[in-house]
Amino acid sequence: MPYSTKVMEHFQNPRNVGEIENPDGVGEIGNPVCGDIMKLYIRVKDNRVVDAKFKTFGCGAAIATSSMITELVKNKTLEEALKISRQTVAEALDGLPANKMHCSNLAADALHKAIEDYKNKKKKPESVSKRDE
Amino acid sequence: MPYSTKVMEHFQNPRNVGEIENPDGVGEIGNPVCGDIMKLYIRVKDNRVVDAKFKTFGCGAAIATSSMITELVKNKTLEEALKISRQTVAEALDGLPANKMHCSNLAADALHKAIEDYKNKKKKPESVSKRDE
Amino acid sequence: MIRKIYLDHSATTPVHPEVFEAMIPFYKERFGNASSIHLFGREAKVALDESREKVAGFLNTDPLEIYFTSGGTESDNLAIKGTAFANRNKGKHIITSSIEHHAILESCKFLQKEGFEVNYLQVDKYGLVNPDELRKQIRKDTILISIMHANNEMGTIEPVEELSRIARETGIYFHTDAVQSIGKIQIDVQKLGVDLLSLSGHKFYGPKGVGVLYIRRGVRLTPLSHGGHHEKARRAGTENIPGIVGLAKAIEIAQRDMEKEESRIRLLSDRFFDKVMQRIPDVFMNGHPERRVPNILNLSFKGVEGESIILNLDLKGIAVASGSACTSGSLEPSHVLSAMGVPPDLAQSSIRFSFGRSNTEEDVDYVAEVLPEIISKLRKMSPIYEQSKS
Amino acid sequence: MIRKIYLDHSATTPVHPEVFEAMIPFYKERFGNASSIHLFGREAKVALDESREKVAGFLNTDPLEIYFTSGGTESDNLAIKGTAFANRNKGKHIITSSIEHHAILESCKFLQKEGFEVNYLQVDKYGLVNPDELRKQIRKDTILISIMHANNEMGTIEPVEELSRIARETGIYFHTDAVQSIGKIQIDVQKLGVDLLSLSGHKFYGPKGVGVLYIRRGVRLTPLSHGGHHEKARRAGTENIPGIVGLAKAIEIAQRDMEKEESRIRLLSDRFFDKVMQRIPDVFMNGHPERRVPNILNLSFKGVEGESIILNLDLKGIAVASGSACTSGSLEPSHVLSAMGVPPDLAQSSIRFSFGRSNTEEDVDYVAEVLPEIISKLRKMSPIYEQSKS
Ligand SMILES: Cc1ncc(COP(=O)(O)O)c(C=O)c1O
Ligand SMILES: Cc1ncc(COP(=O)(O)O)c(C=O)c1O
Repeated sequence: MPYSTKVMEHFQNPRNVGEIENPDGVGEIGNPVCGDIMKLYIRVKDNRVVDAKFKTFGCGAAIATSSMITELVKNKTLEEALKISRQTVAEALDGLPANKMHCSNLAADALHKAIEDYKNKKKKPESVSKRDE
Repeated sequence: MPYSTKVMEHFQNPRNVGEIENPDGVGEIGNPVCGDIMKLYIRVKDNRVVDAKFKTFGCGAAIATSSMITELVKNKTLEEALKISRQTVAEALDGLPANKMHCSNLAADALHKAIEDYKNKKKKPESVSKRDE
Repeated sequence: MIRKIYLDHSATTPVHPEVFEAMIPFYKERFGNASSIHLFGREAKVALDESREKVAGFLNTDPLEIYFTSGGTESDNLAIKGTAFANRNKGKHIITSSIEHHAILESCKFLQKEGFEVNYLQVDKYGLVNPDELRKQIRKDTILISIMHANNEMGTIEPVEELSRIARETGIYFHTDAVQSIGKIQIDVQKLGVDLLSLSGHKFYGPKGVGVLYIRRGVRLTPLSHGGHHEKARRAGTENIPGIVGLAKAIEIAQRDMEKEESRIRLLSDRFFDKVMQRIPDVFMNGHPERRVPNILNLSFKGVEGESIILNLDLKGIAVASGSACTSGSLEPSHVLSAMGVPPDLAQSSIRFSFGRSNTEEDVDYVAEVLPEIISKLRKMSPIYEQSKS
Repeated sequence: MIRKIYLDHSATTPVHPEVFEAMIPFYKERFGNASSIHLFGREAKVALDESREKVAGFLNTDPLEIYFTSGGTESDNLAIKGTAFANRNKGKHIITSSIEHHAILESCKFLQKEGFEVNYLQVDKYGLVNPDELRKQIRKDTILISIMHANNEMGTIEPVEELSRIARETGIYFHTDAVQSIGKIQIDVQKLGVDLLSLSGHKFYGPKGVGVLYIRRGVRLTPLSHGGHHEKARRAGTENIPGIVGLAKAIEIAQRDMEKEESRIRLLSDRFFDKVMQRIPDVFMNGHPERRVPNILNLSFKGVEGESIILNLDLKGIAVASGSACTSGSLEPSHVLSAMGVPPDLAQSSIRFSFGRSNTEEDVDYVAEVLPEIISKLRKMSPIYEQSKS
């Protein structure tokens, strides 16, 4: 379990914990096998992610990656944001232990889901709001 | 390999080592598997074993049992001598390690062979002396 | 300086100072090989024999039935695979429980690949095996039953006497893994009625890398380790004399101090439990409330993943374990808690506090003090704790 | 007080004082379980990783190919049975030599009962395996060749590089038991060209109860010990950290001192040999006169059984071993000497002197002094020595 200093730093002081009220996009990703569940909220303005928040149930890696991605994504255009991959997050944290690369590195997936959610909402606001009921 | 004090005493100071010239009986017993070879010489007078000597190639137990039996047998009648068993020798030595009870406890067999040899010689002196040539 | 509080005695323990003292001469001047017939060897052999007698005395049996191994895992492997291979002409069916240690479960899985059939008994919500259930699973071709004495994750003590009686009635070998019960409760192989029993040195202040398998006379068993005639040709390998001497000394100490330690540890554990329950909402105990070894306390903190608790406690110098996943390097939640019907999220949220000799009231009070803040901080971050409140 | 001279270093060695020092902290404050994720566990893990790197460095390979076991016997068992079980779909034929350690031979015998076929290569009078003979025995279904590096009874060094090359050409795994060569001669797994290699701590001033199996990447192998994910799931069981740290330290020391020790020991052995040959008639050396590890000298004293020599030397405080029978508790003469064509009585008459760190010139001079009297006394008692003189 040798986490990098950066992982431990984000784990101890996670950035952007919480929810965004009436978010423009939400990505939820959960892995019942390894037990990590992550919810990522974004606020989008002029095709840019202007705010991001998260809630995570998970191990050190899961919390640190969540925190890191909310930092990474801020002020990125949606196109840039979609380029953020699991690898990007792991590298920004100076690496993750091998057995944490998969299950606990879901932040990028959550982000992509949130953006997708945003795009869906924008395309067909009707149907989406219906689904929310 | 925990030999009793008595075994070690006989091993260090074996009694009656050697040969008897023109013995009345010789018993040789050898076990090529465990490597013990024993030669027991007896002198018989008036149906009694009056002297006994041995030569032994073998382990501590083999040497101690050889030594002990030459002591035990002296001045015994042939009938008494034939009653000396492996068990008798082992007991006289305050016991032998379990894995030594068989291969290295041949002295009684050698004694019985020597007595047999003596009896054979007495019965048919001719044929025996012929065999010796 | 940061305080260090070790609450993971079920994972391993430091060697007791008296154990260490007892081992030293066998690293130095009395270093002989117990198979050698010269003085150095005989000294080692005496130490080996004396150690075997001590262990036998503790278990209430004959030294000839005590076999030294390299640890609990080897003892378990030897018990399971050794009896299976030696008795496969009698049958190929084995019964165990679903909450055994991996050393048992993986040995059984290996045997399944080799053509054996294995039944894994279900347990109730406390982790108890049901004797009637065992009775139902027994077949004509059942050759071995293995049910652990005390569970390593939540401490529940199985009804081994009752289970072994069923095995005896039907003429089936019974093995129990007593790695977690030794030093905590009495282990008398006659009373327990078992044919095989596993121990491991490092779980009760003995050294790592040494264990015991008790094998009742007459039990047929194929060795796993072939070679010299060590351990009556049932476990080849130059005997680890310092380790064996250390294990025997640890047994001696365990026996001597058991009563006193047991009640002291029980008080510590209760005290800690009470404080935690007072201060933190939504905490659930896993395992049987009474029928368990006193040194293990397994709690699930709803909405918070285990590793994140461990790491936060670790930053405060406190060492605990989790039924979550990370300990084994795997990423599945505890098979023990799952088998007891604990839902996955609560299994992932479980922490095992295991108390031991070094722990004081101050220690547990300190932990009970820092824990609420940690849990509350993590719950604020949790997407599932809020959900369950709404 | 009686002098104590230990000339049985091939049986076992005391731990080097620096090794012992290195182990102490891991019995005491740094006692954690390497699987635990808290501080105590991480400390243990670091020690484990560092030890693995040291061993890998010595063997000239990657730490990922180093597996810790409970000793030479387990390493041998794992190598032989592990590869046999994992590759039985490819074939069931194994080749080894007739002079291997019992850990190899008995593992092979076990496999024969399980349906494998094993060829035991003959050796010449020096104990050398013939590469051409190996080549002849190879079949389409040969899956493993195991030939030891240096023999434990008479020290002969086998042509492992040449033998392994043949294995490589034919795509067969090659294992070597290097338990007796480590610390005496260089061991470089790349140069040796082996796929698996066994070591044992206690033969080179490391602790008992810990060994190593080198497993080249890609080798398929079924574990013998099932359980947790220790040692990349190839050898379950809580890691014996003090033992592993001790073994690694012993390797470090062996590497550091090898050259110096080797020549010192060679001189001691030669000096002793010369004196014995001058003073005692009818003594024969067993093993190769040059191609052998310098610390082992095996001599047969015609007409005198080995154990009786051992006991007499023991009474003078001198510890040696014999190729006779008693060491193993069996009563058959050495299978090694027999395979070399040494007649049974000479095999029973063999003594192994194995020198080591503690031995001085005074030691060997003393032994060379008391030995003639002992041999002569025993020969007077011998029914076969006289015979051979007449
Ligand atoms: C119940 C149980 N069985 C077996 C083992 C394995 O013992 P060892 O760590 O000595 O391999 C353990 C501990 O890991 C255990 O808790
Ligand atoms: C050549 C050889 N292989 C294997 C072994 C077995 O090693 P261990 O004593 O560690 O079980 C030994 C020593 O007994 C040996 O000399």
